[in-house]
Amino acid sequence: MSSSEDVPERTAPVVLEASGIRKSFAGVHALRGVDFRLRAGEVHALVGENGAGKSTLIKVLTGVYQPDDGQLSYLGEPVSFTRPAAAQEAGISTVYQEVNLVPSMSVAHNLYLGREPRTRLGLVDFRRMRRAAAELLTDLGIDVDPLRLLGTLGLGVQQMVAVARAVSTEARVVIMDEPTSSLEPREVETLFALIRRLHERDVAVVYVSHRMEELFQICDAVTVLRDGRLVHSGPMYEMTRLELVSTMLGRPLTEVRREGTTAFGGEHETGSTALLRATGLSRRGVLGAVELSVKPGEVLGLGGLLGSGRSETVKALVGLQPLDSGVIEVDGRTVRKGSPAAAIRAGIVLVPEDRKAEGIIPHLSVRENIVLAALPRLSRAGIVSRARQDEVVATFMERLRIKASSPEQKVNELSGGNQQKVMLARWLAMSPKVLLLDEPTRGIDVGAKAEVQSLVDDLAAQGLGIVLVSSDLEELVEGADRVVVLKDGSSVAVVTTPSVDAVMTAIAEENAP
Amino acid sequence: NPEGGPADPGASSGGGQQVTRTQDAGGPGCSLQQYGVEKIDLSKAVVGFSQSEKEANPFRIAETASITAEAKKLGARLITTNANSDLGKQISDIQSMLAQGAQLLIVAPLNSEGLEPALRAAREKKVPVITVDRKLSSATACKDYLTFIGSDFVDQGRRAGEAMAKVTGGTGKVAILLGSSGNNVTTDRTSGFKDYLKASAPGLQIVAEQTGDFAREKGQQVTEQLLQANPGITAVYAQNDEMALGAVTAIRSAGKKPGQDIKIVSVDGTRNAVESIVAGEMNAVIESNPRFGPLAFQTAQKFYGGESIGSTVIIQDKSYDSANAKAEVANAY
Amino acid sequence: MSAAQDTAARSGRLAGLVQRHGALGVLVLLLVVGGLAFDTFLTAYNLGNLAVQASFLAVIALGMTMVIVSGGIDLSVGSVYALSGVLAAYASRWGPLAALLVPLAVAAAIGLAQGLLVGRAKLAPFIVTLGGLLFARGLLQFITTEGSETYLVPRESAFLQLGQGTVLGVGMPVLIVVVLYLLGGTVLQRTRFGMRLFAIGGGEDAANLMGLSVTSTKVGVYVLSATLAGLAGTMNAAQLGSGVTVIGVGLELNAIAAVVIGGTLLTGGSGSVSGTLAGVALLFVIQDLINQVGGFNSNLQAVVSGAVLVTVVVLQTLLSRTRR
Amino acid sequence: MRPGSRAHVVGLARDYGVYVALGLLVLVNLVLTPNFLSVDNLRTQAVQVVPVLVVALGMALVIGTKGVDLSVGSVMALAAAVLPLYLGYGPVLAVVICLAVGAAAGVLNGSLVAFVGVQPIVATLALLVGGRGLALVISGGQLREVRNPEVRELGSGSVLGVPNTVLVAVVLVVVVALLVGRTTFGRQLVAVGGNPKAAEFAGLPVRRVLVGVYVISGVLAAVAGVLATARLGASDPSRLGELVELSAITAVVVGGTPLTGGRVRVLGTVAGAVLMQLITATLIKNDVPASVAQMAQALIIVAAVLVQRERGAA
Ligand SMILES: Nc1ncnc2c1ncn2[C@@H]1O[C@H](COP(=O)(O)OP(=O)(O)OP(=O)(O)O)[C@@H](O)[C@H]1O
Ligand SMILES: Nc1ncnc2c1ncn2[C@@H]1O[C@H](COP(=O)(O)OP(=O)(O)OP(=O)(O)O)[C@@H](O)[C@H]1O
Ligand SMILES: [Mg+2]
Ligand SMILES: [Mg+2]
Repeated sequence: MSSSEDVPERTAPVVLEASGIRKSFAGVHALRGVDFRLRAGEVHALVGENGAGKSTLIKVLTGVYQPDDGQLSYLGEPVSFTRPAAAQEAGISTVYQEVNLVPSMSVAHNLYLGREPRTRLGLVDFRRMRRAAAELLTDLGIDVDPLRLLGTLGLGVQQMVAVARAVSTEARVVIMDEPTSSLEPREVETLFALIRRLHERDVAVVYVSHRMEELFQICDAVTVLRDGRLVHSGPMYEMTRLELVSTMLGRPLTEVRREGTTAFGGEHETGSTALLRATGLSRRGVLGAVELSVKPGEVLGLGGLLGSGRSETVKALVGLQPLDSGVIEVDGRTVRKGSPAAAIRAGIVLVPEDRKAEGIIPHLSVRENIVLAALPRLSRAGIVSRARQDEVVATFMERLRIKASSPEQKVNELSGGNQQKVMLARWLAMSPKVLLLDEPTRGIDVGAKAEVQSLVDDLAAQGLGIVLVSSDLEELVEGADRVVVLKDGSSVAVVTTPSVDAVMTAIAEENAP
Repeated sequence: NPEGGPADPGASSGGGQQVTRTQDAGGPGCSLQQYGVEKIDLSKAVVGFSQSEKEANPFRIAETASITAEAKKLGARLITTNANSDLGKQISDIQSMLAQGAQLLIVAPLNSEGLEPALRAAREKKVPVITVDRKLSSATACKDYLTFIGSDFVDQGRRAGEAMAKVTGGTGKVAILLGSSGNNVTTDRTSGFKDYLKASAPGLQIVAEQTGDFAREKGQQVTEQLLQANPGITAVYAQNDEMALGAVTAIRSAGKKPGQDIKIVSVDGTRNAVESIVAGEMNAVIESNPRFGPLAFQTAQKFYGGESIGSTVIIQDKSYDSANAKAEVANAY
Repeated sequence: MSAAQDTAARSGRLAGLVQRHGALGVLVLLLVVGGLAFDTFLTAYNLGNLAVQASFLAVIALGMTMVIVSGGIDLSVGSVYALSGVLAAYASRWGPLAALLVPLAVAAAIGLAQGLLVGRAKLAPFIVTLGGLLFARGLLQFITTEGSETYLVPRESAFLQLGQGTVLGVGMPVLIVVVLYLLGGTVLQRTRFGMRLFAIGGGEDAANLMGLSVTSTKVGVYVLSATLAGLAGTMNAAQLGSGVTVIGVGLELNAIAAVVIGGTLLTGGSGSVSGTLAGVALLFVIQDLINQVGGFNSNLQAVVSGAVLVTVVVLQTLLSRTRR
Repeated sequence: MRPGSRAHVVGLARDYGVYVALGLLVLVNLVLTPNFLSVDNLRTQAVQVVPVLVVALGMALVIGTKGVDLSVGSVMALAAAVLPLYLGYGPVLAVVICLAVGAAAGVLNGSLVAFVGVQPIVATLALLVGGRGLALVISGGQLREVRNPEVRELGSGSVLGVPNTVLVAVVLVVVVALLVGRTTFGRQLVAVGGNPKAAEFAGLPVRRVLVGVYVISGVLAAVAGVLATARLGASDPSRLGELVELSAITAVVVGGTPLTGGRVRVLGTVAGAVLMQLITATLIKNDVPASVAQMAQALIIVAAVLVQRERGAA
């Protein structure tokens, strides 16, 4: 849509406007006077590094936070939303960054919570709800049983459900905070089709993503934040991808130009004997038969569609997913199954996919989160040594460029991307032999992404075996030396010279019945 | 409730067993006909006993032991239940015993009100109910229940007042250690005591009333606090022996002489308390006699024997003081 | 969706079923065993009495279920129960209606205060309702002058029917329980309010971000719980014909036990009233069986019921394992 | 945040709320209560707070893991019941056995929670009911005088004017504080409370930590039972430690440890326990009737947590 005949749209009526928004949390200034203007029918990209203030701005716009200063106006009227409910009633529906649905309830319930269809008696009409849900889901190409408990679904599906919920209301504004962070190309396409439909209905969309190519595909206008300040706002077509990146990072073009789409180098020097070998991993109803092996210095990619069992596989490798059968060996020695401790001792570690639920300990500081796993080795006779902790923490915060007011800041106060880096730090601090990364660059900005990707290269170069799960195909093929393709919980193909097409076809073939 | 201190149940069904007075609330008393039940042979009968609180203190232990012992003596089959201080449970206990075919019920009520549903059930099944140790206040004898056998708590309070006047010489500052609040034993022992002081010992001034929950530790802690707040205290009236014994330790640790600097009077008559009178650390104890077994079954036999029974049978409560403690300590429970 | 997911889903639902009806299973088992062992147990007379006695806890546990589903807890119910009984007896002098409404109003007020502290001020339910427990008990003792007065319901008052009346031989309290549980079940499973309770219990932040009115829902559920406790107390006063001051101590724990045995997770977000009803029945049946067996002294009884509680809960948890 | 700014003040109030409340209460007493500042009085309060405080220390750890231990009162009773039985073999052995009993109780609770996955409240409720019953069975429901001189000395003796029981409590406070702040166990405990799933993913020995916490709570409860018994000079299983679980939980929460787990404040807990003790003392010393006392207590508790509540940022 970002082609020139859309230019007039810049004069379309302003639906939502924020001016001079300030918001700070204990110590941190998240927003320092931001202006934001959203026009009817436009798809407005909101971009910025991790911690730039995107999510905070969104939470201010939707009544989750009250701004310390500044005004909001909606449809020309000055407003102040005191609760998210208020914003939604006004017609602003939002997909927040961390999936925010109720895991203990069914997909259908989650779609219709708060607006369940009711019978004449005012009772919830489950039959209608289920039917509506089923239609909505198939309409969005999400193949999932509406009665299934949301918590049992992969993060990707959950994200699609969240989107479905947001767009199924008669909203004038739809805000999406990194909706694609764990979506497959296929789902991304579905989502874009959806956004185009919204665009036709003259609904305004705010779109946050760290995937540059997406922005240029779908957005008309862009607003760039840096360190809580507005640094640019204007039509999308006026900017090249490089310009955008350099405005975001605040680094000169020349510096940015060097980085390609991803920061991965070429082939890795791989050892000859397998470092990690898994054979016949299976679990009734979850994993069929997964075979894979990683050599020292090799990056092995796991490909597949949503729910193909990649996360299950990597969880199984570190003993977090019970197995009915299968053998896991490191350096030829068998690792006791179903025991995370054993896996860690053997040197296999996993950076999990779901940061919020499986990663961070919210109330603890960045420091404590980083050293958590390494605590035993950082202490003598059960007494922890603060000095050794600070050493490790300092190293990794510096090496991963973790943005926090201090190591003592609570980790749940960090931006999504920075939390992800903390997770990486926790596991690198264990100096593992095999590193399993489930969506390692999920929700982290281009800069950080490049850092993480080159980090992966370095680690491989140091002789680690790495298993990479990524729903970002480009990342997958450029990063991995080989890609194992999974389907319905079984490894079905190995792509030895990975390219997007190769992997795509591998998946496609296996999909064709 | 009134309790505390080690006792040996063995001694319990034994001595100290006379009736002081029986009252007929007007009327000729209560006979089989009036109560409307058939005659049964106790030695073959199923008798139900509903205890109100855990056998976790001398009073309850002695009471249950006394009734079980007497039932065995007569060869009656005894079913026992314990309400664990839960009124609802006491009601279902009684109903459950009726369901199990109890023909005579001995009930130690948890509270002086609130047993109506159980009594109603017994009446429908024409099963006579003898209440022991606590009088039901609004229920009527010979109608809702056969008769009440037990102590008069108000009178215990009055006699405690008497004893207090005696040991203090009628003047001083008194602290009262109340039993658990909401419990009518507490209420009665308080009113009896206060009324006596008002009437006959105006020189005794009540400076504090705090609950010690009938427990020794609580009695000790409360006394410690009170002694510091008003050092002028010269006497303690504890509504059971346990709290009194707690007070003794508290007074000692405050560097005063229990029994001398501060006089102590309490109610119950447990072995420990009587022993501390002998030791000169307490001054007087009014007994609350738990040995209802013999009297209860005698009454039942008279009743089935055709005699008519008074509405209230007051069991005799001894009292111990420095004069008789040494001699009587063996009879304490 | 794949066969894998399908079976996963089905086993999920099955587990839910077992979890909800595990208590029922144990209950039936005990009834059968008890019936075979004692001919005085499975009699209409005995069960009828048990049902009436169980009805008060049942009413309280209904409210507790809803609170726990919302991820909270209400420790004040025991005291509110006792307080309402006293108030009912006291108010009965002004006629049956007063005897019914006065306690309910006071109970609701206490619930409202607690609800606001939990919902608005975001205080921990445990501590707030612990305060409620102390406060209500204190208030009770205050209006009965330290528990020395017991107010009686006039013997002819129609109010007594609420506790003593029977319809076709079934006790009034039992009928009330049946009606309340039908209503309660509908509210919890079929209304938006119920859905909100599940949502809040399952993820409060999410519920808030989804635009559900978290605060008012919480306030509502605590008012509901307190009012039901109040009703239970009122029914009890009608049954006893007086406002007894010594009841309701530790009742909250029985209620919680019943709810949990009934398969409701204390972590919130999942539960059912039918399970709770089974849980309540279970507690009373066990109690009566202990009586029927007889011979235990009171201290041993405590040990036994403790052991039974462990067994039941462990069974229950293992049955519902697949759920978590 | 700028010092002196409103946010700053609120923040302080939140972190030090319990100390503020404590200060206020002391002031009130200076006015109301005769000879409040007397050494004797302070000693009395210190001595009386010991059992609750010791129990609360363990409770704080349990609460730190999102749990709660209702069985502490019954465990106190169990310890009290067991103590006299073994005094024959010398006080040390007897006490050790009591602690072992506490540990055993902890193992039971902990296993139910960690391995079976029973909800803490209910898991420990069973022992609350059964434990006291067992204690009474052991003691035949009888209160027993404890005449053993060492035990009596432990209860009533003092060093340089500081009562022995208080010394024990102080030592325990220090130990627990170090345990929480300086040991791997302590940090892992907090992590488990903060996000059990993440802790498991990080390879922490979640179950061992949980069991450990309940064992510590059990042992501390047993210690409290021994100290209380020593002080009373009698073992009273039927009444000892009744409702102590509620006082302990209150002390912990008022002390600023959230029931939602993930944080433990040891000094706050001490302050909380002392606060509760002072409230009781104040009400008794000024001869407030039980009814009013209870209502006052309720209001003060709620007020105290209200001051230090987390402001609700979603
Ligand atoms: N609740 C909070 N308390 C304290 N600081 C916070 C809080 N929420 C956000 N911040 C801080 O505000 C800044 C902006 O955070 P925000 O989540 O808006 O970044 P973002 O642009 O969404 O980053 P990302 O792309 O990683 O999601 C960050 O420095 C973060 O540490
Ligand atoms: N589209 C779907 N429909 C139904 N269930 C799904 C779907 N996607 C995933 N699941 C379920 O979610 C669980 C987690 O899937 P998993 O995360 O392992 O897949 P994945 O390939 O890692 O996908 P994701 O990118 O979402 O992590 C699996 O049990 C799977 O059955
Ligand atoms: Mg964000
Ligand atoms: Mg995945």
